[in-house]
Amino acid sequence: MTTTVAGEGWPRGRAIAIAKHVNAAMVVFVVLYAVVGILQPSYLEPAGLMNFLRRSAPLAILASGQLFVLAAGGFDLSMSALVTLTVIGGSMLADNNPDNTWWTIGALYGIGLAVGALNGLIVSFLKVPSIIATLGTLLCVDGAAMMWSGGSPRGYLPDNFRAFGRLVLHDVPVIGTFPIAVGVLIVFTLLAWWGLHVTVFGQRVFAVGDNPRAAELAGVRVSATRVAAFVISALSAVTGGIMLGGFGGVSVGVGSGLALQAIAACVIGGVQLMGGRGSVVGAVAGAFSLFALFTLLNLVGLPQSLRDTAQGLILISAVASGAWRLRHAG
Amino acid sequence: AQNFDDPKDFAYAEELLKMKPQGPEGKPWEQNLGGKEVDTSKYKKPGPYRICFSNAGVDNPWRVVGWTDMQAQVDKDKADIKSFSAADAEGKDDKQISDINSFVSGDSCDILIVSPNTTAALTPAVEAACKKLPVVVFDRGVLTQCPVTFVNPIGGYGWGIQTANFIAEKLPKGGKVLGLRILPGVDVLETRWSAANRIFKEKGINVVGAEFTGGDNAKTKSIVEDYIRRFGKIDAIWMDAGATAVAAIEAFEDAGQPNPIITGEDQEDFLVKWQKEKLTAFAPTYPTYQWRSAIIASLKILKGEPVIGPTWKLPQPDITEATLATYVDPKMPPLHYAMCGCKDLPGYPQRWGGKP
Amino acid sequence: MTTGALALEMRDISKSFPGVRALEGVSFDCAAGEVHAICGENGAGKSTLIKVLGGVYRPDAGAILIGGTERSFARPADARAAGVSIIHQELSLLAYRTVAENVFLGLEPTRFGRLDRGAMRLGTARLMQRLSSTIDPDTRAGDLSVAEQQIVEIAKALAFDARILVMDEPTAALDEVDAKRLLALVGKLRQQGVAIVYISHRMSELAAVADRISVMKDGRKAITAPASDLPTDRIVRLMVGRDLAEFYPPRSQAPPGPPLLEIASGGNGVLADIDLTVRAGEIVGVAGLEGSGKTALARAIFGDRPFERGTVSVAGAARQIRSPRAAIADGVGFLPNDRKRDGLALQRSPRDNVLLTLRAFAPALARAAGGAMTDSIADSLLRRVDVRAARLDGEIRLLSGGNQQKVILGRWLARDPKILIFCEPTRGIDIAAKAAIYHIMRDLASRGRAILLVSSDLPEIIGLSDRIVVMRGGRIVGACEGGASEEAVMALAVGHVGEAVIDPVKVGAAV
Amino acid sequence: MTAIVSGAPRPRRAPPAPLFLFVGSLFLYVGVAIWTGQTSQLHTEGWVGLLQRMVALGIVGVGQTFVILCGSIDLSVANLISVGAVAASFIMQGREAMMLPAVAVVLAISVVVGAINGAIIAGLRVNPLIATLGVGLVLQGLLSASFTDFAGSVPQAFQAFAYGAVGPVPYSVLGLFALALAAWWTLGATRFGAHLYAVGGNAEGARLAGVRTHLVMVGAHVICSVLAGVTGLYLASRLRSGAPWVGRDGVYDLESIAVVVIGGTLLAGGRGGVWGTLAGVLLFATLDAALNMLGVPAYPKLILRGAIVILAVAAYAARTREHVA
Ligand SMILES: Nc1ncnc2c1ncn2[C@@H]1O[C@H](COP(=O)(O)OP(=O)(O)OP(=O)(O)O)[C@@H](O)[C@H]1O
Ligand SMILES: Nc1ncnc2c1ncn2[C@@H]1O[C@H](COP(=O)(O)OP(=O)(O)OP(=O)(O)O)[C@@H](O)[C@H]1O
Ligand SMILES: [Mg+2]
Ligand SMILES: [Mg+2]
Repeated sequence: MTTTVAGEGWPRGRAIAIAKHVNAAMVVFVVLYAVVGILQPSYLEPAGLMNFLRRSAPLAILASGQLFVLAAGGFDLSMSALVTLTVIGGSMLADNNPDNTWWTIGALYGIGLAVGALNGLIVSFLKVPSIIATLGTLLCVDGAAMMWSGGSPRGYLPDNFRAFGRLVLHDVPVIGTFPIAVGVLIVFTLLAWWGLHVTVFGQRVFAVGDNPRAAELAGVRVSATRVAAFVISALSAVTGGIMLGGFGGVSVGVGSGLALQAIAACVIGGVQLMGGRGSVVGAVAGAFSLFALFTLLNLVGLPQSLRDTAQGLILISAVASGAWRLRHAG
Repeated sequence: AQNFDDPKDFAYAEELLKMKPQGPEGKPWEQNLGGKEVDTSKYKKPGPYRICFSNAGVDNPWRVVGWTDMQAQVDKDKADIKSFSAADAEGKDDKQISDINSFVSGDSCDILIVSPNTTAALTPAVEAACKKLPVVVFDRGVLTQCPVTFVNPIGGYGWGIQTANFIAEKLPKGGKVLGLRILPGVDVLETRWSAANRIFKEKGINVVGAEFTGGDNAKTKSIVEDYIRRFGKIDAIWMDAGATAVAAIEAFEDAGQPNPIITGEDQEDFLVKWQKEKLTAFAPTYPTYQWRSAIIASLKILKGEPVIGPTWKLPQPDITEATLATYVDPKMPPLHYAMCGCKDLPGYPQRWGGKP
Repeated sequence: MTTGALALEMRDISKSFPGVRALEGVSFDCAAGEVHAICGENGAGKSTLIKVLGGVYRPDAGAILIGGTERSFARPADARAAGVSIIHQELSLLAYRTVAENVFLGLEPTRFGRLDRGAMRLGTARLMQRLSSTIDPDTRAGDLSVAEQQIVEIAKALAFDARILVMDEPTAALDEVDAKRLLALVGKLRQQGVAIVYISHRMSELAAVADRISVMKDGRKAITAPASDLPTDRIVRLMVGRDLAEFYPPRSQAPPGPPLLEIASGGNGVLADIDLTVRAGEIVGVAGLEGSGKTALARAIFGDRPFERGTVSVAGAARQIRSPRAAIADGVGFLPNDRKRDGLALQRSPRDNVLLTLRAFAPALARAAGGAMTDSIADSLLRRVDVRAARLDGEIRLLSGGNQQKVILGRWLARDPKILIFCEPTRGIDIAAKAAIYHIMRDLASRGRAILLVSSDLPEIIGLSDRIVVMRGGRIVGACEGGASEEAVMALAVGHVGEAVIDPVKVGAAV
Repeated sequence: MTAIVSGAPRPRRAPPAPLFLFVGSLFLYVGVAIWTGQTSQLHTEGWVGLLQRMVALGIVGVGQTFVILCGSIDLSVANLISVGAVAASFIMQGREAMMLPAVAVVLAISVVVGAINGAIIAGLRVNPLIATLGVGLVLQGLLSASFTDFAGSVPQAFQAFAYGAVGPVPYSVLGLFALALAAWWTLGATRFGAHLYAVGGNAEGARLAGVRTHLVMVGAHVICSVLAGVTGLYLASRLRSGAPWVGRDGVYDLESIAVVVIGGTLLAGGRGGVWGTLAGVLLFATLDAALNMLGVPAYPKLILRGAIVILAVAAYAARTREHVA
């Protein structure tokens, strides 16, 4: 049993830490994508890659937002509804008028902020477990979106609004094409990474997820931290919604199932449910892996239904191997 | 389970498509295709009436527009209607069965309208209801003859025939067709595909694939993009429902390809796009005005007037290059169904989300 | 003492965890009717040895013999079936179940497949009698105080007649009275021919009950010898590898400074009429039996369960302390008595844990590893409290109790509060670490901080405090000078006005 | 021991959640019926209708109670219900002779699925949410790959399960309450029950006390899955046939969890019981019926349901001092 005086032996520690940071999901993604590329070489061209990134951007963004709530020990199921609300609300507010786009986006983020805060407050002060609380807000937000629009979207999304999900810049040096969505993805995930891994706030999130009581007795504002985490998750949902609406245009069922997919992506990325562990790199890698998997199954022409099966197996094996690593490698 | 590729039904649909609708001119929701009238005098009662409606759900824009039609029709006839109570089953068979039972036990209905969530599952409940009340069924059917009438348009086979024929005639020799379907297993959708597929086979048309989009725009776009990338060029898109037609077209735009020959549906966003881009397109319809017809039939029954039954086949108009102009209306919301036959109803267009 | 045949024998047991060799070829035995004590530093491997015996861990190597026949335990159930009963170090009761249900967990009597609750209640009542405790079998375990829960754990271990009884620091959470009762019980069980393995960090207890003593160090066994051959100082040397100069640091001669904490007639749900002043430079000990309100007092001052009556002033200024955060902002620090539950983010590193309070008060968007929160600053804090760990960026849950406690202490040094409240600071902590913590406390005091020491460990209170206040029933019932006799303090604590004269001044003078 | 206040932060007393919910729901139902003048809903038929609404969710809910009590959770029930329903009607194909075999097969499948869930959670230490979500996906995928629509049908005789009745009371309702009684007895009066609470309350503690925690976990999941399978059989009988979406469309996964928690069972496990769950189910059934009577449109209904889920849990959760996530 080795014990060294504080300070010594940290380089070795750091080495291991770095080794740990090489995220398993990253490897999985690279492998999957390589196979995709072999089956369909166009995916290896810059344009193909960019297109892949554009498609997986919304899920990656949702995952990196969901990550904050997971790290704080909770769940956010209401994401799905918020995405739908964003698309439908966007179409109602902007109503095909490019001049409305900017304040519409502002308003949508406002709504997201409110919903996120509501989630956080319900969990922190009404002490309703987040899985139930966000299930409740999921129903409420869905209902609200439907009431507002009367059941189906009532306007079009103007083109400058849709640009975030749809516009692709052509003849860009080196990479050739550059979808705006990829830009959004980069900006958002960088922000998320900075917020979770660089700032003091991120450390508080982990501490709260790990042991809220200890955090409280150490002076951390537990409720505030939690609320903030839910707000970030909600804002990511709004961002994802804006991009999905932009990519595909208005529809009602956009959001369905996205929350669970985001959680799945995080878990595949090595995020630990019930708090304390996780990284943005992992969440994003997880999202990419999922999408690469879907693309792959698509290419080999597996029926829709069996894609679910594959996803289920991947999920379980990802977590199982994670748990195993945790037990067998300090 | 039912057979979704039944030659008899296919032939019957072809026959119906050829028929000339009878009934008031310009009011397809009151017309019928070769139906016989049934006597309803035994249901005659003094009005105003209490109408009850068990709705499968309002979980997609088609049902939303139809549901709005129905409510508007109720307003239109409010003189004859004392109360209109509706129960929404949220797409759950189990709940709809309970809903119907409590309508029946609640004796606050003079007549029961049912829009079944699924055919087989609702049959027992409807049979039970028939014993106590006159029942009107529309959209999906039930496996029993007990309802006074079953209101529905020509349906899936007709849709498949209309669309497939259009593509067959427009498609260049050896052209490639991609079929986009929403999800498997839904009777009204399966029959559309089976009929179209039958014709594609007969005419030796090259169907490069049929994919399920789950009615999701993003997914539709991705699938089409992938097919374009894989086959270089897709000449025609066949859809079993138009909700994601625009997304499919956008996939071609984003890929810098010429617009395909496409069959969509009567949603405004598709019609507007069609007009704007001068597409080679065709819009079959599964008219939402059948929701009106259900109310109309109910009132006739309660007044003892004869109605078309036991099945009332409504005409199923389609939208073509020629008739497009009359249906395009940029004032209406993107997912509004132009074949709503609702222009004469109270509250049009605001009630349907349109701008005055 | 009747030493029978070897009831238990463990041969060359080795056990490693990822990155740690917890046990290396440890051999150990215990005879029927013998008390064999084990002591050693935190992390020496005592609990691991016991958990191997109990079937919690499977040994990497080595053999276990029960009553002469070799056994291998796949799970705790097997060990119990073989007559091995263990009181584990960590309390593990079911908060929402009754005492009876807890005591008979895994041994529930049934009649025709139906739980025989009557029998369970009766059996529990009997056990409680045997432990001369008044705990009602039908109360929920969660409603009991820490000490009462410890008693229930003991009852659990006695619920089936084990031939081998292992106690891993059973008295850590007990006050004097209960601890003495337990030791008496151990004596009785030995008479009945039970083989008893007894682990403790309290040297006085070892001397009192042990027939033989084994000392463990760094996963190896240093020695096994009759208790008579092992005077305390020798044990300490074997454990720590050196002599402990002075266990309790000398009291400062300088007169105490200005009052930093003043409470006037404070009270809340549990506390009443609390008048207390703590001055700069002094360590005030709070003594009292379990449930006397010591912790409640600490928590009240720290704003966790605040005073609802009375006034509190910090450094002369009146304060309304409604939350821990407010307390910290006003310059109060607090070491909770339950490290794992209230003190540590167990999956975070020692660095993160030592910086937690700094980060709680830093601007949310500041760099977590910037300004006053760099790794090197964290490391220097950890060094100041002499934390020993393989890795400072590993998970803190893998550190030994002593080192975990030091990390929390370091957390407060970083804030450098005016007032520091220590709750059971050395509960379950080895003698060397204890000494280290005592010296840090005294050092803080001598640098003008005010220190409140809440503890059930009487020798510690007496040895360390400048002044001692004694609590009973949520009130402060008396005060003594530091170094007062145990009798005097106990007399106040239990409230017999008897031979010991309850006159603080006299008592103080008597020493 | 000194007799002063008891130890560390008290766990809250179990609230009389079940009773409160039962009474509240009944008041709601009666009140609305009277207020909307649909007093005929208060005749036997109306009540039976109300109880009938409880059956499907009730059976799953009881199963979900078992897993949540032992600190786990099961998201695969909805998919397993579909599997059960489809398997049953597919095997029967309307033939009475095949009823027993079909039932046997469904129950066998359920047992296997439950065992797999339990094994993945206890053995591989996979978080129950993910484990059961994954298993659910696998099931759904295999099912939808093999069936796209209502498969086969159940014979008249089998429909008795859903439509038969003694006097006015349907077998299914009686069955539900019999099941609840059995579950209540199992949890309260057997060693297995005691160990279930133990594993949920403190798994490591239970293990140290010699409880075979893995077996308990697997047992709980088997029970939950079997009840999901039974729900599938019930739906097949009520719908005359099974389709691969009946479970998912019923949202039985999330709704069963909701009713359990509304019923006062701790999501973390270790405390609660089956009566609370039944009360939660009654609340949901009452809402369905009452909102219909009131003619509340679909979308406001969603909002109301969401709000009620939250408030019902908050009603007694809000008092705790502990942190929840
Ligand atoms: N589950 C575990 N995983 C990894 N390391 C462990 C585990 N349990 C114990 N250790 C390590 O094994 C060593 C021995 O731990 P053990 O708990 O036996 O010490 P101990 O003598 O009981 O200390 P204490 O007096 O604090 O109880 C320590 O270094 C500890 O960090
Ligand atoms: N404001 C309050 N309201 C209600 N209960 C309280 C309050 N403050 C404390 N308590 C509870 O009452 C108990 C009082 O006994 P307490 O534990 O303080 O005695 P103790 O001698 O400190 O016990 P220990 O020896 O474990 O420290 C506390 O454990 C706490 O759980
Ligand atoms: Mg130990
Ligand atoms: Mg205490």
